[in-house]
Amino acid sequence: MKRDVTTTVLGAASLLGLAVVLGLSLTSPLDVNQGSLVRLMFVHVPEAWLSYLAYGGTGLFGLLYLIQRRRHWDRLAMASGEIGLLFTLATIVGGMLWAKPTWGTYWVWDARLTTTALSLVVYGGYLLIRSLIDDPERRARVSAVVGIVGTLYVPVNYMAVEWWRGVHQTQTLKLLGGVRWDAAPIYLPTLLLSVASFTLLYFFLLRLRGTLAAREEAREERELTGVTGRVEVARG
Amino acid sequence: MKGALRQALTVAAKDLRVAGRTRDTLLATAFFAGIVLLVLGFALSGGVVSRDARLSAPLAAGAIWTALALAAAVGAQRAFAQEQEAGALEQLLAYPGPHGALYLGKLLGVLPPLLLVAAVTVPTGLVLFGASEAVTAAGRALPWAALALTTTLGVLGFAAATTFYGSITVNLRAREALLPALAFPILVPAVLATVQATRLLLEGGWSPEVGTWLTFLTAFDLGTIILATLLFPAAVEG
Amino acid sequence: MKGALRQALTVAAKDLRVAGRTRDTLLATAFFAGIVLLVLGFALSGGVVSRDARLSAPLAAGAIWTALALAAAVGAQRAFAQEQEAGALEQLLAYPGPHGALYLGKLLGVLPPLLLVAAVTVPTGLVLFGASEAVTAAGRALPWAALALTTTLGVLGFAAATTFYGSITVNLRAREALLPALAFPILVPAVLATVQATRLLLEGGWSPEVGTWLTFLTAFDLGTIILATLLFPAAVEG
Amino acid sequence: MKESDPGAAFAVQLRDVWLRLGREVILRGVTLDVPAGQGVTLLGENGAGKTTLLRLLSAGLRPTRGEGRVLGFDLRDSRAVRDAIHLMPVDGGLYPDLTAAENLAFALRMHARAGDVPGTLRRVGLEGAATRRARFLSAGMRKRLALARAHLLARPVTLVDEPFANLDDAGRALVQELLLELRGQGCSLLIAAHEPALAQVVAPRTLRLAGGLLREEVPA
Amino acid sequence: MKESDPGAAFAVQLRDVWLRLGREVILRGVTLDVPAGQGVTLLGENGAGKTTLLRLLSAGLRPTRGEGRVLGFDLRDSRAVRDAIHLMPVDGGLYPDLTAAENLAFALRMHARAGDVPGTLRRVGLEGAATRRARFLSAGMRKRLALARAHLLARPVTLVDEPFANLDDAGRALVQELLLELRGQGCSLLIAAHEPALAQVVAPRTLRLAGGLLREEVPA
Ligand code: HEM
Ligand SMILES: Nc1ncnc2c1ncn2[C@@H]1O[C@H](COP(=O)(O)OP(=O)(O)OP(=O)(O)O)[C@@H](O)[C@H]1O
Ligand SMILES: Nc1ncnc2c1ncn2[C@@H]1O[C@H](COP(=O)(O)OP(=O)(O)OP(=O)(O)O)[C@@H](O)[C@H]1O
Ligand SMILES: [Mg+2]
Ligand SMILES: [Mg+2]
Repeated sequence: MKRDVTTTVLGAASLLGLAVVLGLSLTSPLDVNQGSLVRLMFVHVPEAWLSYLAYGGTGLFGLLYLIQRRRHWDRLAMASGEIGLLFTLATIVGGMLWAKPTWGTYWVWDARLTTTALSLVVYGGYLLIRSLIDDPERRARVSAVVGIVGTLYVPVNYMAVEWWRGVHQTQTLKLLGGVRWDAAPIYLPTLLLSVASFTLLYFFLLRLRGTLAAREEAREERELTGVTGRVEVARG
Repeated sequence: MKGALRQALTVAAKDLRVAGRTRDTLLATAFFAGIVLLVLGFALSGGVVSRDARLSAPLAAGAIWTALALAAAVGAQRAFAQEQEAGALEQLLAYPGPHGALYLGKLLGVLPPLLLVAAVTVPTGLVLFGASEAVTAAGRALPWAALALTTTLGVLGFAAATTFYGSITVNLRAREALLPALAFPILVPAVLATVQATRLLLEGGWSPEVGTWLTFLTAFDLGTIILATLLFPAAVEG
Repeated sequence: MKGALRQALTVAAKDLRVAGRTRDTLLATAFFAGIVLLVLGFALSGGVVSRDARLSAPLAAGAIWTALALAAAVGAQRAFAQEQEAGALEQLLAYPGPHGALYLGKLLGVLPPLLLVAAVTVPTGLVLFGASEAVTAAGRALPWAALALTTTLGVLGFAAATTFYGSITVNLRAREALLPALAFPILVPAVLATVQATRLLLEGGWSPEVGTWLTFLTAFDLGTIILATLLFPAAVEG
Repeated sequence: MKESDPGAAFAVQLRDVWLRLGREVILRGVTLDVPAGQGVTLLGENGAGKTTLLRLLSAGLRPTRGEGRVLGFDLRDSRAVRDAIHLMPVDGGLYPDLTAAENLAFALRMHARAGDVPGTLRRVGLEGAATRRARFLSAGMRKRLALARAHLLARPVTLVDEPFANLDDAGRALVQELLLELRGQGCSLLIAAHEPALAQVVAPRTLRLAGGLLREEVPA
Repeated sequence: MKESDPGAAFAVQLRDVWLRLGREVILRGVTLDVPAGQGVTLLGENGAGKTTLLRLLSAGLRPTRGEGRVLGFDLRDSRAVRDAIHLMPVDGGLYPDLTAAENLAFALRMHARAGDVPGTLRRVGLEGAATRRARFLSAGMRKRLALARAHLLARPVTLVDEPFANLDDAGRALVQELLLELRGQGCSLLIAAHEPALAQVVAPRTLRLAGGLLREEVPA
């Protein structure tokens, strides 16, 4: 296998960025209200950002698949979906751990939290559907459709959050906004760097998972048609 | 275009004819809606809850719309399971014309039984959770016309989304549980809008805010139907 | 007798094998239960409701048991839909031995996945609806053992009732369309007992009243299973 | 569980059996005696009622009027009849989501019997599809699987509905071979078929169902 | 809606078509030319892939590799293909809860065509069962109903999967008669069957599918 330079560079860059963020956040001043807990923000917010990025990727790659019918896009869509699920989970778990000391409870029926939990279900369903369809072509098609609709869910719910707040003034949302406002001047550079590093991390993971999936697929194809010796491995 | 419409109507007419003949779709949807109302009714109607009039509206709205969302999922699943029996689905997909028309036909076939179930569920829920009582106690009349409009728009939205997912899950094992699980997150905006509109209607009758929610709901319905019609062919083709 | 037991186990093992082939049914059902919790949370606990701590117990009880009742209904429906596909039901009924054993087999096949789903749904629901917190805030420990017992008995009751319901609807001829409507109320006692026991446990821990409900639930479970085993042959025979 | 009533001289006895389904009267006084161990070919036009008669004998339907016995057990005693009989239906009656081997194993266990599943699968040419779900078998392969099941169970009275349909030539020869083996083991056979020449090799006595009545057919 | 591409000299053209289903490779490079109006009999063992090939031609499955055309339309252009073709499946593909007449009327309306439903039902001997649900028809009657549908629709390319199975002798003659009429109207026919003698009367050119490949078979 030939070395994939782009992947290596991406990996190195994102690791470097994360290391710098770690250093910066450990040396950053403590928050008046939250103390050292505020450092969780440098993980929590980029994690949430990354999951949104990944969901956008799933929809985009799914759409590209439907237009071009190249398996390449399907693999990327799957990789993106897995990454999104993983980081949503991280956001929720991290958020719940953060919520306990700050809000005094693990969970409130806040619109944003519910929405996030539901996006877990959306992409869990996306991956579940994938695991239930054997035929690769059909799997790619159906999951592209599910992925596209799922991605539309993200902005729609974002607006639903707005409307929800328009009806009830939930304090939790004010709290979230408040923390960000107060903290922004001091923490902004670190936060931005962290977001940038996580973005690099996304592309790194995407490439890694995509390559892995391509290899798996190629091997399966070889196994099945190897008997005849006539089919070359179909590449996206 | 005219051909597609005729196909949609043909499919819907067929589904309605079968539904009237076997009645199993109606039974299954009513069963699920009934369970939700029953459990929630028993859980919430004892103790604190029943004594607090302010709670009756949100609880009734929440229970009714959860029940209807589930009923829609069950109805849509039936619609496609029926096709699949005896290999008829593959035959249906082999007819000429755009596949999007089949989606519309299925949707039109699913709607009437659902509206029927809704026509029973809504008043039952209002009585069960004391909302109708709270309204009359406050000296107002129940806004039936507005409630009916909300119900129609809400059920249409639910049916549109679940019918779309029904076409995807019909070929999969575990489709019974999978369909609602997939469809619900997408339904959240619709559930939100219907619950809020119903609650507001119960709490204070018609208001511009109710109008906003209903406009939103209409937009959701249209958006879902258009998107589903466009994506349906990709979901079902061979 | 021994033959009947072996048959029941064979049928259950087959259903579990189909269900567990790729764990898809389990995953989908768990998923489904989770989504019911979320949607109910979303629909019921906005606004006034979520700020009222006294509501946490009834809301948690209602949401958990709605989710489990629906999961049971979906499981039972699946169990019979599977048989009916491709004429396998007639074949199943043609095997030697008492038909009651088939009901027991179906029930045993439906139960394990449901119990697994319940083991996840109950704690999740308690946390999501703030009931576990309300209990610990009141200085008590969560009565896990009693909750587990209630859950087991309740799930058994729901599964027994919905499986019986499924057996009635599977071969329905149009003229019997009323039968399911008559069978539906058998769910009422199970719903009532589980919901009340759970709510009482959350509000005040173990009490004689809880004991009464659980005794009642046990009686219901036994009664349903015995009755259904006896009636099943009549429900399915040609 | 009794394998069969050893004293029964007749595999099947019907006396003036009438059967109504929906608004149609399908059987209008069928009388039939099949001595134990005999092979009977059942002919009749499409819709004559052959499948219906087989379902009646397997206790899947109850006669509207008249009486019947299978191995001496009254048809109304459904448990005893089901113990003695096996019906191989037209569409196979297999579980689509069980594999070929699992389908056979399930049938054996329901009858509390042991049997050589892989060997039987090999005989019907399905060794390559043993782990494939029945849903993904071709029409002929499903028929072969149903045949394998009937052969494994080897019930004293075996009813076979259209065994030759959907099969290739090798498959038809195989059906004859396996059914002949069953008869060799003393099983009584009732074969509904549209291929008299093929069926009569296994079951020489020929009956024709027409107008709801059963007539003996003398081979030309 | 175009009835067909009038310039198309070939009803079906396949070029090195491969098809994989699940983990099985069913077709391994099938190449085929069927001139418009020709009748082709497709033979092959159980599980050879005949049904799969017909589903592929009716745009129900997509080739894994290779190309195909039906009446000049690319197989990937599913809408055009579906407009030109009709597949009569083994199991009929009927709605169990619609009556015989309703099933036919539904198919006609979906094709935006008019047709003589009662007349066709009479021709296939189902006039007495016109108002009976397909669920309650016998196996042979369902086959006749599916045949009636294929005859009513009379698509330029008609694919027929095992038309002779489950039918009595009169039914088989009827199939030949109706299919010959279709050919007389200029339809191309592709018949998958296990009864070469019966099928070749209608569709003399004979092909055999084996090992995923298609070979021309010269009548002995
Ligand atoms: C279960 C718990 C939580 C979940 C599921 C969660 C989820 C999310 C998500 C999805 C985002 C990004 C999307 C958005 O901006 O709306 C976000 C952003 C954020 N979260 Fe959380 N969160 C949780 C708890 C918390 C807690 C306890 C705090 C702090 C006290 C917090 C502070 C923030 C901040 C400051 C942002 C970025 C600012 C913003 O975009 O509004 N979160 N959270
Ligand atoms: N439930 C029912 N209601 C009404 N009529 C029925 C029902 N079931 C079967 N029939 C009718 O009974 C008749 C006999 O059907 P049966 O399946 O026994 O025929 P068959 O002899 O097996 O025919 P084939 O050779 O086509 O398989 C048919 O006319 C059928 O329509
Ligand atoms: N989804 C699937 N997954 C795996 N294998 C499949 C699938 N569908 C079909 N097959 C296999 O493809 C092969 C061809 O099936 P097909 O139905 O085309 O055969 P056929 O030639 O029509 O046979 P018959 O004469 O018995 O009808 C069979 O071995 C079948 O098991
Ligand atoms: Mg028959
Ligand atoms: Mg075939």
